Amino acid sequence: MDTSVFLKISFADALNAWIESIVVNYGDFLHEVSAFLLQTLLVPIEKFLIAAPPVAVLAFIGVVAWFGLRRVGLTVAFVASLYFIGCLGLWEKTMQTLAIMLVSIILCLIAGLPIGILMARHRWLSRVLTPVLDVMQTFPMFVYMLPAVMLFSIGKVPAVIATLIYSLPPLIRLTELGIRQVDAEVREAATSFGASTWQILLWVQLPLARPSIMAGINQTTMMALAMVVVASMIGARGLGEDILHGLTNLDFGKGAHAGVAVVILAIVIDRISQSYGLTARQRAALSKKGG
Amino acid sequence: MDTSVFLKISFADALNAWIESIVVNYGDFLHEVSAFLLQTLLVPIEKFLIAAPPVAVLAFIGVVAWFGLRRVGLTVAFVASLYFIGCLGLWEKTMQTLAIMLVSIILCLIAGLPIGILMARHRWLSRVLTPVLDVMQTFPMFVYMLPAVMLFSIGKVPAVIATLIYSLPPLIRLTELGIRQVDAEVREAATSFGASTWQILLWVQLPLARPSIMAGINQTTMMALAMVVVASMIGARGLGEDILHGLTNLDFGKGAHAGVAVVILAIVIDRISQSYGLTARQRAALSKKGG
Amino acid sequence: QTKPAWCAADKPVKFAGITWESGQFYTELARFFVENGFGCKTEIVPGSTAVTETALVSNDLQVWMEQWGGRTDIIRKGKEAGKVDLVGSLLKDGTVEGWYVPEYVVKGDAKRNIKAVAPDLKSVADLPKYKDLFKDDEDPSKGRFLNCPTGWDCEKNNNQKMKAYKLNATYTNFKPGTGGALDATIASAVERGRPILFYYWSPAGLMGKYKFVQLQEPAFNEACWKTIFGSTTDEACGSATPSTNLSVGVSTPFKKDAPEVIKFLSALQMSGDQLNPIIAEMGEKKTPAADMAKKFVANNKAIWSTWVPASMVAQIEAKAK
Amino acid sequence: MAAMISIQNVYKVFGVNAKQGLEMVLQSCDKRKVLEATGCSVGLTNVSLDIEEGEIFVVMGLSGSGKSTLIRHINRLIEPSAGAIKIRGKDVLKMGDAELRKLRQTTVSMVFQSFGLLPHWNVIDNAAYGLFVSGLSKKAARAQAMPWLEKVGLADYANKYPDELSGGMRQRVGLARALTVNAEVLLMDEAFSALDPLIRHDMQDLLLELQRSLKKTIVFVTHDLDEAIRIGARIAILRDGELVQVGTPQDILQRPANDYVRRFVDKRGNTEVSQPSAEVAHA
Amino acid sequence: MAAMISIQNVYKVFGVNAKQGLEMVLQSCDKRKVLEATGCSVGLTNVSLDIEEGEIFVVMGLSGSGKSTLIRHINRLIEPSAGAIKIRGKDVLKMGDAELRKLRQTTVSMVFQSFGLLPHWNVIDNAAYGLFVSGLSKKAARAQAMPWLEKVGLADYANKYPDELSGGMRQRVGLARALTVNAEVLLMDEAFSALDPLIRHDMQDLLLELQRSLKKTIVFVTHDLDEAIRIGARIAILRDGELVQVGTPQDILQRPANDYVRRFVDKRGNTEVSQPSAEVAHA
Ligand SMILES: Nc1ncnc2c1ncn2[C@@H]1O[C@H](COP(=O)(O)OP(=O)(O)OP(=O)(O)O)[C@@H](O)[C@H]1O
Ligand SMILES: Nc1ncnc2c1ncn2[C@@H]1O[C@H](COP(=O)(O)OP(=O)(O)OP(=O)(O)O)[C@@H](O)[C@H]1O
Ligand SMILES: [Mg+2]
Ligand SMILES: [Mg+2]
Repeated sequence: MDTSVFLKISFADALNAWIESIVVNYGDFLHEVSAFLLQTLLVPIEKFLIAAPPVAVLAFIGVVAWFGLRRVGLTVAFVASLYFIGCLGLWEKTMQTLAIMLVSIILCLIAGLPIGILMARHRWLSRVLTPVLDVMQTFPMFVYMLPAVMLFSIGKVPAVIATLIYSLPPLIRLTELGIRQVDAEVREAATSFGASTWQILLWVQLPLARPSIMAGINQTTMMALAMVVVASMIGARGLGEDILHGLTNLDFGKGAHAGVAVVILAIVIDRISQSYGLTARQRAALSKKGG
Repeated sequence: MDTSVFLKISFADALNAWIESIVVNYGDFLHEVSAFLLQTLLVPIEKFLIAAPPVAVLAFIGVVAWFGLRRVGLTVAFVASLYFIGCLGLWEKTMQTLAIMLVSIILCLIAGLPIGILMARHRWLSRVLTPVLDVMQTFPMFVYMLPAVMLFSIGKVPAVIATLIYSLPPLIRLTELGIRQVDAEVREAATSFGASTWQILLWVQLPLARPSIMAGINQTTMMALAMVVVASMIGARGLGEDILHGLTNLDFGKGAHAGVAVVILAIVIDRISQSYGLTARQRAALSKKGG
Repeated sequence: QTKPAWCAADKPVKFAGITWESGQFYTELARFFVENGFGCKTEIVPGSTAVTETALVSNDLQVWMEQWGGRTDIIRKGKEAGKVDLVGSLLKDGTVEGWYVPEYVVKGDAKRNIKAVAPDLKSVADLPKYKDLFKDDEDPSKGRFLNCPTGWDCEKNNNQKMKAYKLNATYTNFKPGTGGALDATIASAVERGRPILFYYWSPAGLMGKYKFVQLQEPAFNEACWKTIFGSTTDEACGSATPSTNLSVGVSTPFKKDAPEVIKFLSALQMSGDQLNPIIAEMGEKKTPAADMAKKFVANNKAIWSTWVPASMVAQIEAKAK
Repeated sequence: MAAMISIQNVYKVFGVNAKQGLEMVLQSCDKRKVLEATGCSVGLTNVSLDIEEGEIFVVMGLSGSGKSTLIRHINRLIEPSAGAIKIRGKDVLKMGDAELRKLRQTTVSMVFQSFGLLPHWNVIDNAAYGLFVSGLSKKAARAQAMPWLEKVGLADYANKYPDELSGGMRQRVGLARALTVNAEVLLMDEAFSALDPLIRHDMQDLLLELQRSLKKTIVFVTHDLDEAIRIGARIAILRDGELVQVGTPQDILQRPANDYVRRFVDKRGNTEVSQPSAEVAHA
Repeated sequence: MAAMISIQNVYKVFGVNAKQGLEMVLQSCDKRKVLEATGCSVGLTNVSLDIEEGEIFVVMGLSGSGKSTLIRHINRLIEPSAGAIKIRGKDVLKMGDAELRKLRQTTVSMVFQSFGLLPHWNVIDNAAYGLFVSGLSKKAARAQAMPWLEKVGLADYANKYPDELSGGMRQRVGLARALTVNAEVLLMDEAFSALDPLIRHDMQDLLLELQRSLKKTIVFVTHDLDEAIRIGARIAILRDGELVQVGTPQDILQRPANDYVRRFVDKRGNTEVSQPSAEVAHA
């Protein structure tokens, strides 16, 4: 292979110098921001989840699941699987992971839905942001992991940032897709009664884009949970620790325990969140079928 | 926190023993399978891409892009970005990565579309496979990565396996979603003329599910490219190496070079594959707009 | 016993969470003393090596046990910038690094019915003859040498050694990417009784688990080592890797504010004979590192009492019960 | 000889509790009661009909009385809750997949009330759809469909997509699609409802011509009594899923079976104002 | 006093090359030529109309002649390519967002040819949609919509979803939705096309009643000449986007402006067979 056709270009040194200067100039400030977020948001949630008696947490999740699913069987199955995680001795680590995941997923929803909606509305925004989403999903986080740690200190904050960057795009994309697919005739009829942009959004676009958006939420949940190990690589405590440990010590069993816990967490979070996205009609049909 | 409510359960030792016995009993066979795949599929593609003169590869990609996109500007931009990767001195590594990614993405398409279609058709299959997809997406690959290495030897084969496991689910899910969303009235009318299942699929369901399926292909591409580093973690050569190298040597610049190459690769693959998914009507509209 | 200034300011001493066994043991051992002897709060922060090392440089972590004499650039650069320091010598005889094959490759294993396939393989110079034995699946015309994980110093050293031993024509220099992948490959080969050629080091869990034979290399030679370590010259000449010091990485601010702890860490030392059974037990019985550390303290007063001020011994002894 | 289409004691109840609903219907509860009690809509109640070869059979009735449901049963787009449907003596419900496909391809074609066009295909391809299905090459199918597009007046719009057409134009595409396949039986569900009087008249002529020259059997749902009388050999009148009367236009006009039919045909040309009838209030 | 609705020299050309198409139309090329040359469909050509307060104004014409396009301009669902639309003297095209919303909420409501129901809402919520939009509480809106559902005969189906209804029932939901908001102007695009004669007659009565007692202005698109004559104060006839004649039913019937109109009204009760006319072949 002859690569002589290529010019020689490198921005590596410039980039290194730039990051260094950012760290020097803003590192302290960002560390403080990070500490603030930790103290006000992440640590309290985690503390609360860990301090609460497992039975209370299980009961709470059971109630939430039941209200969403309205199926006794499934609810029991979910609570039992979470109990099973406890039996594996991973309760505390699961709560630590859950805290980070809840925060990440909720932040994804808060950011992703509006961005997706705006992208569906404005072609130019979609043009501008689509490549950004591509970069978010494919630029390897192992590259920016260390700069993130240098800027935000090791631990939960860069973990949440990395999780957000990685798991936000599918929600945005599928929200945009869903809204774009809404039948033009229905939209026209809805407009003809003088509905405001908001009313159209809430009564027509979002409900009709529902399957697509729910798929987006599902994917975001899955991606976030897939980041558990990376989160532990940048210092967030939780199930990822055990997996890393299993990895370096050829102890699959230990890793698999934690892996099973991650999967259970993912499925429980996903099914519960999906169940709250059911329409009244689907809910009625469900409760008629499953007793 | 009092975790005394939990029974003590552990399957770690049993699992470790089980994996060990699999390695002992089937390891040789699987290593041979793996060597066979390497020799017949992965290595030839890689060798071909590396041996071909970069100009030829660039020209080929340019032609493929042009036929899909029918826009001179975009085609030139894509070829220029790939040329830029060469300028960063990453041509060979990019071709190595490209080889693995092409194989993975094509395998994903071959497996994902039919599975998604079948899941849309059969509720029971959907019920059975959905949790499997959840597990594929969330069971941390850092857990099964090493068993995979033990079974299939280190290098490209377990890298492709891991990439497949991780990037297949979005395509399946979105194919299923798209087909399920096809308007029942249109489907009924199409059936009423005696169309076979295949005809309905090819003429009605797939085209109408197109936006959703294309979103699935997009996500699968993105996920696959996001696995570049993991692939290198288990010994697949390519851009991931540079990223790992940058990581352990605090050389963001080097990692960023490779990261940029990954992003360019992702965007080029995605845009070209998406362009081949355009309908005749969209294509006509495009060629009328962009000269 | 007064608290070190660092701890008196109510700042926790954050230890890097190390994932391999010896590192975990050292970390827990040091924590035991820092908590119970010096009255500090401690934490373990998990993370990949690169991340925790970066955090050490920026004083987000304070202690990184079991540093391989700066195996990576991160610590080296941090040291140059005066942000971290390496103190102590955890292992009496230092570390061993080299090129290995499983013992059965040379000697056979009667119990598993494995014949010695390379009874004459003694040194790296013999390797070209055995290239078919260590066949590379991706390029079957060559043998495969499993290098050290990508990016570590040892990887770069081995690249040079490949040149020095003139193996590039007969062997591929296969980089396993991560330590885990290297371990898995070795373990798989050993379980299946297959020949394999790889770089490894000690202390390490795998070393206790399996029997390996180190291939001879030309004796350590200062001049040749310069063509290997930190060099990319094509005219490398062979040299065994010198034993390095297993030290403790500490952040400079911590070093300044807790000299008492630094003194302890500098004194902390074990011999290979003391450490190896501990690693082996951790690997086999999956005993948590903290339990092993406590057990060690309880049973080996003679060893650790030299690490701490005499006034602290009784207190430690009491806590270990 | 057996009738072309024979519908025998067909019942259809829609809804989750269809079983329960059917039982109520069999105990001759009326549609409204069933809806209230079970939430099920009754589509058809004990409908039996014979349609002869080569006749234009018109189905009329109030909106929601089950006309579309009835016509959909003939090519088994809907499975009845009870009863049998025979075409040329063959039980449609017992047909296997392949046989049913064959039936739909060659024997029965349909025009849908809501058009049911393929939104991603242009007009000519939509019109040729039935031929594509039967395996004709694209080119041949399009060539065969074109004359029919011309007949319905849409030749100029062959390359447009359904969303670029007016309602009546879409309906005509559906019409062309059904006519192209040259099936023996045509099911036409309000096939002319969106057409203006001129085109409608021409289309009626087209149907009559087809029936006369090619002996097509046509089942035609319409709301237009003039139309029914003009083209219908026999007219069936449905009410709440029940067949109220079947007969020639003459019969229906002159010997209405009951008050309901009388009022139905009375409206012809009747322009005086009347109060909403009880029928209407819960149709 | 200004007319309630005033449409002034409105042109509409659909398609990617609309600009080019409009130019051709302004040079008075005909619809077919424009379509051939540019691929653009001409919707309307220089249409000017005044509709007075309290009148029922009927629009007729061949399928594809621009009726739906015209009626959609009134509440600006379509922006004209050229021309002006005024409601009570106010230019609709110059209205800001808020003003336009206000207009649509309170002044103009519409029944769509293709219904345009919200598929995820049940019948009562669909009927109450316009009231929801104007900010009424859900409960109040539903309470207000219920009587209208009763009037169109769908009270029993209040909790059903559109996909559980027959075509005519869907149309009546659209009707109820438009009536509930109690707007001054009703735009009705083939609002009765899917209804049987009985219900249709009742609905016509309902409209006449509304017009009489509440002075509603109604723009009514229909294909049924009887209907047009029965309810229309004036009738406009479109052809290929051009206004051919406007006048009272009397005028239209007795003094048709040209041959086209004559044939249009001739069809009344005319049942003899005729050949497809040139008009029809490329409507
Ligand atoms: N969205 C659109 N895109 C392109 N062309 C359109 C569009 N809407 C309407 N047209 C064209 O405008 C012309 C008038 O259509 P319009 O829907 O107004 O007809 P109409 O009089 O309502 O007919 P019908 O009685 O069949 O409903 C037709 O030629 C049609 O093809
Ligand atoms: N898919 C369905 N699910 C539930 N109910 C249905 C379904 N389809 C039809 N129905 C009900 O069946 C009855 C008859 O409907 P059908 O469509 O046959 O009426 P129709 O006579 O064609 O009326 P129209 O003249 O309004 O088209 C109605 O009460 C309707 O609500
Ligand atoms: Mg019907
Ligand atoms: Mg229309």
